[in-house]
Amino acid sequence: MYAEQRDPEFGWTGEHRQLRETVRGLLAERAPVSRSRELAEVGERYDPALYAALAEQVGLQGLALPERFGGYGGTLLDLAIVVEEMGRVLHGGPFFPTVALAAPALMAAADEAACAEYLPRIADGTLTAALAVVEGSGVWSADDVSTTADIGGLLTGAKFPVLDGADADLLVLAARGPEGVSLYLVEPGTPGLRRAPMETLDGTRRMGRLTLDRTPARRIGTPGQGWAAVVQAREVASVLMAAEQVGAMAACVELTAEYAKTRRQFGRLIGSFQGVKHRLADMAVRLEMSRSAAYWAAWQDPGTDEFSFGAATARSFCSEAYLQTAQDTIQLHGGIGFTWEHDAHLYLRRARADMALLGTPTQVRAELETTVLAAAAELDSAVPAWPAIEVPA
Amino acid sequence: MYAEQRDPEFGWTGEHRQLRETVRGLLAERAPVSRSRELAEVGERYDPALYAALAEQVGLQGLALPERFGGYGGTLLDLAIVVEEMGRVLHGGPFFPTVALAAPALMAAADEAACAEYLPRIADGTLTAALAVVEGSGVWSADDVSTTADIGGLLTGAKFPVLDGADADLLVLAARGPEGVSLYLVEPGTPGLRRAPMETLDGTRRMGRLTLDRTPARRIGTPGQGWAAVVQAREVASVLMAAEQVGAMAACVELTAEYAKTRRQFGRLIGSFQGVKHRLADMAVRLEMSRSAAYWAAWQDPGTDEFSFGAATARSFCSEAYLQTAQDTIQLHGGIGFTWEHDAHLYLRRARADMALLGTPTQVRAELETTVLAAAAELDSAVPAWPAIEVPA
Amino acid sequence: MTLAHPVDLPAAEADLADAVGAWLRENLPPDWLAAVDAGDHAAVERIRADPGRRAAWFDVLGASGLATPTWPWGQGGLGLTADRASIVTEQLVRYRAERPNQDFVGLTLAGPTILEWGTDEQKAARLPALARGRELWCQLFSEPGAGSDLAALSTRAVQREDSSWLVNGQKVWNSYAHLADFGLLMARTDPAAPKHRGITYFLLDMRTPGVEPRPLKQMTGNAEFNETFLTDVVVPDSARLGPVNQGWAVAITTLMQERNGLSGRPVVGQGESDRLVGRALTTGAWRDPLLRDRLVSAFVEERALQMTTIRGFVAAGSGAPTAEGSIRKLAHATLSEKLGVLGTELEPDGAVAWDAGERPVAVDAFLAMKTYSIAGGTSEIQRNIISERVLGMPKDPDPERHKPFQERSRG
Amino acid sequence: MTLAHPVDLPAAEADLADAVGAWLRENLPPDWLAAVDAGDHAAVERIRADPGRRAAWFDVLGASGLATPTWPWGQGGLGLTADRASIVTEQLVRYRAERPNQDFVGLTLAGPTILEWGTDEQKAARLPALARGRELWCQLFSEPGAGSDLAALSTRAVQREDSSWLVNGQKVWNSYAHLADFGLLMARTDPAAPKHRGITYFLLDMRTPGVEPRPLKQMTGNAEFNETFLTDVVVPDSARLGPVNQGWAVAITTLMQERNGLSGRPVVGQGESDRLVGRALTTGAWRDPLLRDRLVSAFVEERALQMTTIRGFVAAGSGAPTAEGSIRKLAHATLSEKLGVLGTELEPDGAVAWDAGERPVAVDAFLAMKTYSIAGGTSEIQRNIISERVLGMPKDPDPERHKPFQERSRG
Repeated sequence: MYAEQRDPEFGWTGEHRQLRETVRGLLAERAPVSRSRELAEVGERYDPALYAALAEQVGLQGLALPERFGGYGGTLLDLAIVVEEMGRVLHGGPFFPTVALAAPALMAAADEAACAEYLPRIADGTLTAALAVVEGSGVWSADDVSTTADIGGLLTGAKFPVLDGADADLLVLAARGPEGVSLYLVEPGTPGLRRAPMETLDGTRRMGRLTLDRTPARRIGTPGQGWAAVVQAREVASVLMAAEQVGAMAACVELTAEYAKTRRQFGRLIGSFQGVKHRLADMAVRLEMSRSAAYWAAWQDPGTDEFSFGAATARSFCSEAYLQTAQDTIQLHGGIGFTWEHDAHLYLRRARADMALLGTPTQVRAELETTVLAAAAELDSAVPAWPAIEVPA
Repeated sequence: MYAEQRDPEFGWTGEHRQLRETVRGLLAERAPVSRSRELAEVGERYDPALYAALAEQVGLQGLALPERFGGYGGTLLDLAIVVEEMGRVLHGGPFFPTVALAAPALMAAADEAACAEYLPRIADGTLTAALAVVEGSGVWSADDVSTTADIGGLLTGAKFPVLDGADADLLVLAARGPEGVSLYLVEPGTPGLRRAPMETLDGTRRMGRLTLDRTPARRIGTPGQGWAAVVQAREVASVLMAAEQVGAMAACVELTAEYAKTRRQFGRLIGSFQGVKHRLADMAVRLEMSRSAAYWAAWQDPGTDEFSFGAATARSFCSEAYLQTAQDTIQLHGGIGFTWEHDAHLYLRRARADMALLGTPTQVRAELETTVLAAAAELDSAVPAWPAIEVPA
Repeated sequence: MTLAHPVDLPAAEADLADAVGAWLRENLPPDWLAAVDAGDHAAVERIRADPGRRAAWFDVLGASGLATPTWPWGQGGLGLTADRASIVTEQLVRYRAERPNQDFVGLTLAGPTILEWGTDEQKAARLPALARGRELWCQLFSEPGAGSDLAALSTRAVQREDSSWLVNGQKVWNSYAHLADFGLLMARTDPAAPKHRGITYFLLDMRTPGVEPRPLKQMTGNAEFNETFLTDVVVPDSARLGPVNQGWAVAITTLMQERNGLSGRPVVGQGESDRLVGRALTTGAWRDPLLRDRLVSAFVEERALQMTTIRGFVAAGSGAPTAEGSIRKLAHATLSEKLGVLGTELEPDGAVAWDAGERPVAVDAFLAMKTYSIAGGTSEIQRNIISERVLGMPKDPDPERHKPFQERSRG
Repeated sequence: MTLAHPVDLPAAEADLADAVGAWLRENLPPDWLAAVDAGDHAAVERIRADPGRRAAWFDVLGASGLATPTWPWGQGGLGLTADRASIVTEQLVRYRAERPNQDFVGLTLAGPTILEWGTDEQKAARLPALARGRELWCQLFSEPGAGSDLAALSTRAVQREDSSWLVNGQKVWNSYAHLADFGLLMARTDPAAPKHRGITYFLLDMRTPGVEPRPLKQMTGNAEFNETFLTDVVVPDSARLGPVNQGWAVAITTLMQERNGLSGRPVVGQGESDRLVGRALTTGAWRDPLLRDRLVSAFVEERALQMTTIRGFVAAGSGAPTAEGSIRKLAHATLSEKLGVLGTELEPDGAVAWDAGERPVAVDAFLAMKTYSIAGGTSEIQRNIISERVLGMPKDPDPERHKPFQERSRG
């Protein structure tokens, strides 16, 4: 699906570093966190000029898409670096839903015609898209898909909340047809489609409610195999969201460390109090563990068991780590962290919203049970998990 | 069942204080924690001379038993004070199983003849007893009783682990007879009864395995109503164990605070480091919340819904609080807290063992669900839980 | 119209409750009483929302001493113990006749502090007005540059030749400052003294020129607090409470009230967790065994906290002074954060999106969950207080503790 | 019998592995090789347990350089990078031909420290013996009075006229001290200097008169450690490692090795949580959804820690020095405590009682769960290290940091 990963594992290449710097620089200039806040406060979905620039100047939307579909044939790892940088500044809008959800779904459906028609437009930044799967329960499960497609391909049902669902130029939907769950494409303006924006906890990403009443749709991919495509897209999105969360956590840790190094109370920098130091250290541990989980997953080949496992691990670990980090960020800032003007709450809102977007960590762990059981079944009595520490102090 | 509680709630009387001082003094002299350790290390069940003294000099075994059965008619609150003091020094042996488990079961069975025969001997310290309910699953549930009583009253089955089961002078057993679960009495030496000591994590309290093979037994109380008596006895024991745990936690907090006030590292008393201070503060909070939960329950009248609720609340809260407190005690002592010679591990062992004895906190919370639902059903939109704090800093 | 002198009040709990209840039935406006008897909450709230009617009622109530029952007889109160006062409060709450939350600063903080430190003139001027609900008060302690280190405040008050004071500085986290008549103000009067020793306490008339409260928006999106700018504010020396440069001691009185400030006898009963359970039943989250265990855990923890509050109340009645207010505050902060997150997890979509106008309550609880771990002294400060005052740990080293304030480092 | 010089070792991973594998097949005793090929673990362990055969094998292995592949060519090693060395180690482990755990101090701590600080004589005397497994080493750093404040040690070494040193003091937490041939010793040589500046580092011959290790029983009931009493121990000056009074700098080398001390290339795979899952299936605890979620959580956390270890390994190979060993240690300590408790909860009766001889493994894991949060530097110390070195927080104030050691308060 995506290009193969580069060796060595966890070994950054010059290209990786270059990509990170380019993206960071561009965002710092045109989309710092203050800009994300500004868009959210005035209720703007995104900055269209920047979105175009991301595509035209750096080619980010098509970075990991195959060259035959107008992309640059980069890896998921490249894309992870990009969204990590976006996470630092809480970049929102259509990038993530388009590039991390809808595009992977289109690719996974493996419908050449649809890919050829839409992916180049995604790559050049002229088309935004959304993936509509859940129907109010928040659970990603084929059983929970009750939107139906009749024999004529007309869809009836409701999808919510859908990331960017009320605004995207293209909707990729999972619906249950005669052959089982398939993916369908619907463009805005199609009869029987109603789209209503929802109010959101995290103002940087819009969500919408879709209502479909005998809405004509185009089925893509193998009939009845849509859920497998959803599963693949969700894995890709999970890895990318984990990377995005790593960026957000890193920003939180830096923000807090900086504050602790400048704020003085009781005659000392607050960073010299262990009450602050130790909580910060725990934040750093959570960040580093998250980084490992997210990038280990990004280094696996999509479609392999390792990738699925990495995606689930990263999703479970990073989303809980991020929420705790955002809470700690507010705590260590004290009163100022509790104000509207401080960015801490923007990170908190994003953390909570993330947790609900791709299935909760609890759901993800329930899904992991099979893998865990398989691992336990292969137990042998070899290697201990940690080299024995011989001399305590 | 027990005498009515005294007013005012949470208001200690002079008598209460006097009782506490007497018990504390006696234990400090004859059974400090070093003595509990000594008995455990050599594998002694208890100090018979002290057990006799507790009965003869202070009347503790009969403190809360009715006067007509040789007791002093005290309250459960009095008894809670006694076991709290015992908890401080990890007093073990037959006191708790006899006074907090077997005696309440005998009283709850309300069998006049059995009470008249055995309770006076419990009160005067000449008889120890054990209550045998669980059968390996650790779950306190009538459904889990599979020891059977045939029509002739012969018992067959196995009970383990039973606190003091291998050594007590009298066994009170729950078994399933033709009418349902009833309580039965068996004395050691009865044919078909085998008792084997088990090895234990907490060396201060013995546990045993009972095997019954067509063992003659005396049924007490109303046939088929034995489980209700078990439930009552378990509630009493839960409240008393919570009080005992409060004593143990208080000892842990004092031990740790004392160490932090005398141990010096990096040029400072370690108690001046927030890493230590803040963990200690959390320990204090857990202790005070536990104290409230244990004594609120002890202040309710046994047999009421409030008592049942208080018992479950105290059991769930105090046993988790105690385990965490014991872990923190070791942590704050560093290397020394990790040695055999230091008492910290004795408190940790007791904490873990307690958690398994009367049903796990998780089981207790599952049992509480009905009560919680009933409370939620009575919701009105009145009083907030906490007065609004108007001015933050 | 007034109740009997406290020595004549019935001694038994039930009798005292009856006496207060009877007095309320006699004195409450008939439509108010009828609405209460009919259980018509909406009607009561409508009456209470009418400023004129409310003022009239609080005047009657205040004159009786029942609004401030622990205050001394002759100074607007009935001289009751906390325990007996709580019986009065229960009756007031029962008839929805009690003073509103916004009077917390006036009744719980300002009154007792003035009682302890005020001159006869100050007591005579302020206490009856407070008891009758004629004045709204706010607190002007916190400053952006001081934060948890309250005594590090830098608002300056300079005494002038005519003995009045010229005050300049900025305060923060002042609730109701934009509406208040008076403010409890701490200002630095001797920058050459160490930080605790150069502070003076004032009762500031909020209408004085130069006092400018501005709303401060919190992360919840609400603005319950203000920043208050003080620019060349002239304060007469008669507004000074307590001796010059001993304002920190006066503030301690206020802060102790704040931490122990319980209104009414606490009970074990409905709390936030009950509401969450109710919501979980509605959304179906109750069917999830993991959420169920967390809900029951929270329920147990909240009840244990309530039980602790009762113990604190009884202990306070018996005069034992403790840092136990900090224990409860810390426990409450922890619980509040737990409940704030848990509440969102009971919503099928995590309360992260909702149709216009259908914002779930879980959203507000989530965004407000950090309030108690920061407001009124952070959890870190509470842990220090508990460790130092309950467990006797040494104080944190403050290298500048004895330095003249003006020489301290800022940041 | 020896491998080619490292420049001739194959560059590709697979080729290097093949070369080492081939060498092992050629040199391992035939019955050992046969047992490995047959997967007969018990037979391999029997051979490895025979002191004579073990010694003979380690001599062969050591001579080849494969036991210490990162050490320089000519000093007992092959001069390999950490990454390539891990390929060697993997092959050794595969044939159960690697040095045992008890050589950790010798191979991982003593060797690299001697390489960095030793004289030519010291290197020549110790390194080959270490490489060939002829010496068992222990560490003598910790003291009861110093604890986490390692540099506060008070064991004294006084230089005598003949330049030898007279050492008196007490050490603690010394594993294998009762069996060891040599010990890494820090002692105070200038009590008038601040604590970090008056320490000297020695390679102590453990057979010297006056060195008395005594077993120290832990809460688990085992005695894996010793207290070591040093009474008038005479140490020749030739045993001094590094300059007089600069022992703390030498110790830093040792401590950095300890924290980064990974043996072999880490992988993502089986861990403790897998074992717990297996046990949960046996006891039926897996059926409990709450325990299941905690097990999967622990599984996820352990895998994330393994992934972090790999990252650390790669970063260390690229030469980036970090306090990231502390991050892993802290995470591991937290996980270990979690797993210790969880393990007992999988047993139907909480692993609190068992029939004679049937002690569940959960008991040992429970009692050992605090090991990693205390041993090798407490979690509090790790948090300080992380906060100061990774995040740049200021150091804790040490009021006595620059005081002469002898004037410091004790306790």
